[in-house]
Amino acid sequence: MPEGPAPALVAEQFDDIIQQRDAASFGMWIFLATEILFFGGLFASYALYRSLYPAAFAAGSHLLKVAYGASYTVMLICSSLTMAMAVRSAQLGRRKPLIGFLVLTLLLGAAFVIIKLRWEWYGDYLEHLVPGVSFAPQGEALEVIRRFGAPLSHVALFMIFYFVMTGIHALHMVVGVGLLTFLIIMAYRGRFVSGDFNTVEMVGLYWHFVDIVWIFLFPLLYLIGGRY
Amino acid sequence: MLIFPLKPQQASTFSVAWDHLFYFLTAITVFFSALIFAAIFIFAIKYRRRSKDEIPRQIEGNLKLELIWTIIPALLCVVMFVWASRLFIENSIPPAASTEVFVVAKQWMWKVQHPEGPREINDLHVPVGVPIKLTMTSEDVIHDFAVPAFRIKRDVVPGMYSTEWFEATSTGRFHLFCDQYCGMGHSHMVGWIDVMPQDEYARWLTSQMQAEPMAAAGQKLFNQLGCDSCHAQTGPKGPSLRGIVGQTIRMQNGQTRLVDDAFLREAIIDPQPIAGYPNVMPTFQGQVSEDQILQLIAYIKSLGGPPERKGTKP
Amino acid sequence: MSTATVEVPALPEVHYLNVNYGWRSWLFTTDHKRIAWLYLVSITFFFVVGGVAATLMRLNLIEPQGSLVEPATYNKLFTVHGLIMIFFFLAPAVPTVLGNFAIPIVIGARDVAFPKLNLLSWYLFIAGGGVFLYAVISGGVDTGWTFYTPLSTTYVNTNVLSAAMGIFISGFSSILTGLNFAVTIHKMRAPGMTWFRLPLFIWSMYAASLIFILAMPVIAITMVLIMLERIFHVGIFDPALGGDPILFQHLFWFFGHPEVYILILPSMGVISELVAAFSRRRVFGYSFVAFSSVAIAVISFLVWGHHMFVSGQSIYAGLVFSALSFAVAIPSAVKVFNWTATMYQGSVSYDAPMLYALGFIGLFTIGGLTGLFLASMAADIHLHDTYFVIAHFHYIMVGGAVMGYLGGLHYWWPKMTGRLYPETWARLSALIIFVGFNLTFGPQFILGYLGMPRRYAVYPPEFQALNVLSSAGASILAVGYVIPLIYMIWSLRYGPIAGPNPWGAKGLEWETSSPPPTHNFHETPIVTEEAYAYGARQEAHVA
Amino acid sequence: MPDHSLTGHVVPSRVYILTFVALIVLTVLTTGVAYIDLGYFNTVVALVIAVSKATCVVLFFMGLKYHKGLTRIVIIAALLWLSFLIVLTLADMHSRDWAPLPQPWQKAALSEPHR
Repeated sequence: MPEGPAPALVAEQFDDIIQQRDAASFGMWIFLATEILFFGGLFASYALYRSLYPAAFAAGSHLLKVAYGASYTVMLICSSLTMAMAVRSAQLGRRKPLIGFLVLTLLLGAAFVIIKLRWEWYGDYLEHLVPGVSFAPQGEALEVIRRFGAPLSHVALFMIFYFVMTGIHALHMVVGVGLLTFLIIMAYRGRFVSGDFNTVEMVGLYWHFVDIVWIFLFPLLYLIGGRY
Repeated sequence: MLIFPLKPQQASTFSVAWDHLFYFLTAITVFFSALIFAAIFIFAIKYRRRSKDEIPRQIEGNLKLELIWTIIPALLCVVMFVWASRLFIENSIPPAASTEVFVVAKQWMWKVQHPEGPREINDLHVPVGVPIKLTMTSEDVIHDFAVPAFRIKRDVVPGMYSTEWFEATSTGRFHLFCDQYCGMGHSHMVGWIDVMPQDEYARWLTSQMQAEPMAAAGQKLFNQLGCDSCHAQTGPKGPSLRGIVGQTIRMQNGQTRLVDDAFLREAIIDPQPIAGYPNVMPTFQGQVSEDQILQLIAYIKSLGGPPERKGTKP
Repeated sequence: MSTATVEVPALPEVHYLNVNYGWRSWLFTTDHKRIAWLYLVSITFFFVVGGVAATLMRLNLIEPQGSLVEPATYNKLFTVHGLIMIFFFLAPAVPTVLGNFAIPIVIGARDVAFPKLNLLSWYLFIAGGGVFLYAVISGGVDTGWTFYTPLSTTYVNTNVLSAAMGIFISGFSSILTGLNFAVTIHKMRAPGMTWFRLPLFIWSMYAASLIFILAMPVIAITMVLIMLERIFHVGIFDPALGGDPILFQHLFWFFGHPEVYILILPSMGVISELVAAFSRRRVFGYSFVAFSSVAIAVISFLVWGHHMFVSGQSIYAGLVFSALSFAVAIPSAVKVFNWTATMYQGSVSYDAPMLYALGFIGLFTIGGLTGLFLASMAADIHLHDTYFVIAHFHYIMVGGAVMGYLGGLHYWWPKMTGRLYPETWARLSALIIFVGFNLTFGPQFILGYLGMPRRYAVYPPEFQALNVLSSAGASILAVGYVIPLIYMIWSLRYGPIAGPNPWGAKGLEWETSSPPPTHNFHETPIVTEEAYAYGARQEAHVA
Repeated sequence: MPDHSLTGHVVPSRVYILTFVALIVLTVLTTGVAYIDLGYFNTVVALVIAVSKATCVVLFFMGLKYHKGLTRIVIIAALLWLSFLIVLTLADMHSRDWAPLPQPWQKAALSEPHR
């Protein structure tokens, strides 16, 4: 049996903890490549329809509130910072900062999901902007659509992409929040601080990836079409 | 005498050209398959294992051979690509002088309209020796208009017009198949193409003349739906449609669009504001069927094309 | 009831099969070899289900007006046949059974990189399969395996939702398997096992893993869009609401064409092993065969539009896709030539796996060459969506992928079980499969040329003779598939003891005991020679 | 190559803070630019900023700067494949009207059928 610094932490198929960490992080990067293509199907469809119906997509983006999009972006960037710091704490074997940073990340992520569902989506629902559930823009929204001369069905198409893309993103956030909860519990029990930080690192990679998806969703959904 | 045919009927100009390509591809397939099969057989027998512990001489590989069997297939592929692509393009572009016939597909039937008026279901009468251009659309799912004897096939997609053309070279009755799976009745969505001598076809057309020509039906519809209140002549609400087909017009959002069949269909179903006119035209989606849209288009086209100066070719 | 061969060694005392017993030791195992067995049993089950559907279809087509079922039922049969065979039999067949069993042993590892993930893949596979079977039982699904919109989203009333859900879940099973293999091949190789010492099976499994990783997520998201459109009636693919049905075809075939190479690449890898082992020769042009796998994996992603030449796709896009489709033919041709050349001046034996390999090379050649017809834009006009296409892809998938799977299964069976199957029966069934296969699908080339459309429950009477011929061939083919099922089960108990290396083959897997111990090797092997080094040690062959 | 020490590569927190500041600045920038009319360039600028932000996250937060070779290939491959999907799909959609199909009003102009 190979000699490792902490043999109990090395799974039996690996020679040592470094091979294990290498394999884990490489596996995670491959998983992220899969995720890129998973979101990619949506981005490709979005690109197609946006190029076909520019006016409707511009009108659609005016139905969303930039303030939401911008504050989500800031929240996610903050959470990425705290996540990176959490991984760093685990690398250095510092248990208390690790738990602290993980909890911060969790709070920011949870806030994102809650604000999105409770206020933004619910608001859209009240304004009848949810295709397939209740889509009948009224008042100001209708005026905006008129101003762009966009047919309602094409604006609905934009709203579908908005809900599907942000919905799947939010689903990833929920999974991330679950993973963070698990990490916090394990860290509380003293794991991750004796060279076995690769679980934290992998969740970190996932979390940053979800952040990157939002970095693209924000301009594509909220800003495009011009706010001038 | 075989109990099954080995070759489909050959009944259009394209089917002749197509068969030549097919024979070429078949020859290549037979040659290389025979080569590989023969090599396998010969090697398997000649180099069979003669003793249990036999270890043959080892050969690493041979760069020259590798290059040969990379480059020769590559060159053959270039030949196939060029030949097949040229033929495809030829098959995609109907001659300008074709007679137009309109096809609307729905689950599970083919509806055909001739510009002169006759309408048919699961049957298409055409004259021999005349290029026919089919303008096709679907009312529901994707279908496919395929005539094996003509070697033609094209998907019929809802929401857009697809075209295909043929020139029949012999008279007779030929199968029409729906080749794109379209639901429960897919295999019942079949029909016939009746290719007739030209004089007989003319007689057939006149015998069907109780039907009114598509353009006339379209004009009636045009007035019924009230299109004429804005589009009879250029007014504050909309442009006159006289001579609009083939023009390039400017939309309110700055795009320019060519007025063709597809544009006219979109303008009826999903109107977009044109530069210089208010955004007041309602949609006619649900009020007109695909057949009726084709009649309206036929009427608008009968109002003439763009002014002469547009045509650059003498 | 072992036979009276005297010099054959006994089974090792402790191996992965007898190390512990009970259902827990199987259902919660993380041993890649046991997981391979879990997959073997499950995909055999799915193969039987898909095969029954095919049998019913062929029976129905004996008469032009349909001799057995209503068109609605027929439509469900071909949908179920296609979906099961592609997603629940062919895609997992070689990777999850032979790949799971052999990859770690062949590269000299104790297990795959993520054994728990490997087990999770199997559970996802079973979950996906279960949901799909629910769809089949609760009314079936009749969209065709391609789920073309707007038919699948708006017009059919069958159980598209659960079918799509089943595909979605099993897609993740494949993704995780591909991920696991890619990491294993990168990070877990034994000391001295460099990339160019890897057996070619590993190269092609690696190429297939890349496709799993990059293509499966696209079909997953496409299935999500189908489900959303069905539930909420939104217009992503619905032309009436501004959507574009052809976009669906792009998304579907972006996955769909690479998927075909997922099915065939692993089998190509198996064939490289078989041809080398039974000719006792290093594969001719090793590096060309290795890189052709990678080339196929990459180019396969750029050719999807050749499924759409007559769909209304732009002519210009069609030209690009056609040219690239020809480009993907060349690495495949290189492989065939190199396999054939490997036999030249070799020491060719006629063991059953080799018969399957020879069958593969012949049938794959025909399947590949007829693919050129469909890559030629003009030729595709007439042949598209006819039985010519059916015949072509069955030559690739059944003549190619299934032959490779069966060949590989026979080759590694002694390693998996420690016992040999009855050789005469095995050779006989290989022969029956070859004959039955050609009789089934050969006539379909002519049917397609004559213009018979695919997915027709009833057809014009002039096509009957060829259909009867095809159905007759199918019954021979069915016999050919049942025989191995019987003798393989028989051999589990009564087969002669195989010994570590019954074929006298090279490779790390033949240096450990049959069946191997749980961690594959008693001590980590160190690799000092290239793959297929048959000339290196004359005494290598152990009887 | 990946780090072979027990703690892996530990990045100074200064790097993380700077990355964070850059991301916030770019977020403010992209939001601000959206209110200025640049025509087509609004889209271009928005995408360029998004790509720079993503690059910052990948290089520093995710530590790709400290991984060489393999990991980079994985990510580059995924992006390349994504571009295959987007470019070829859009290329089809936008070149459909290029085919020189004769229109009915040209009938008079071209009398000889093209064969």
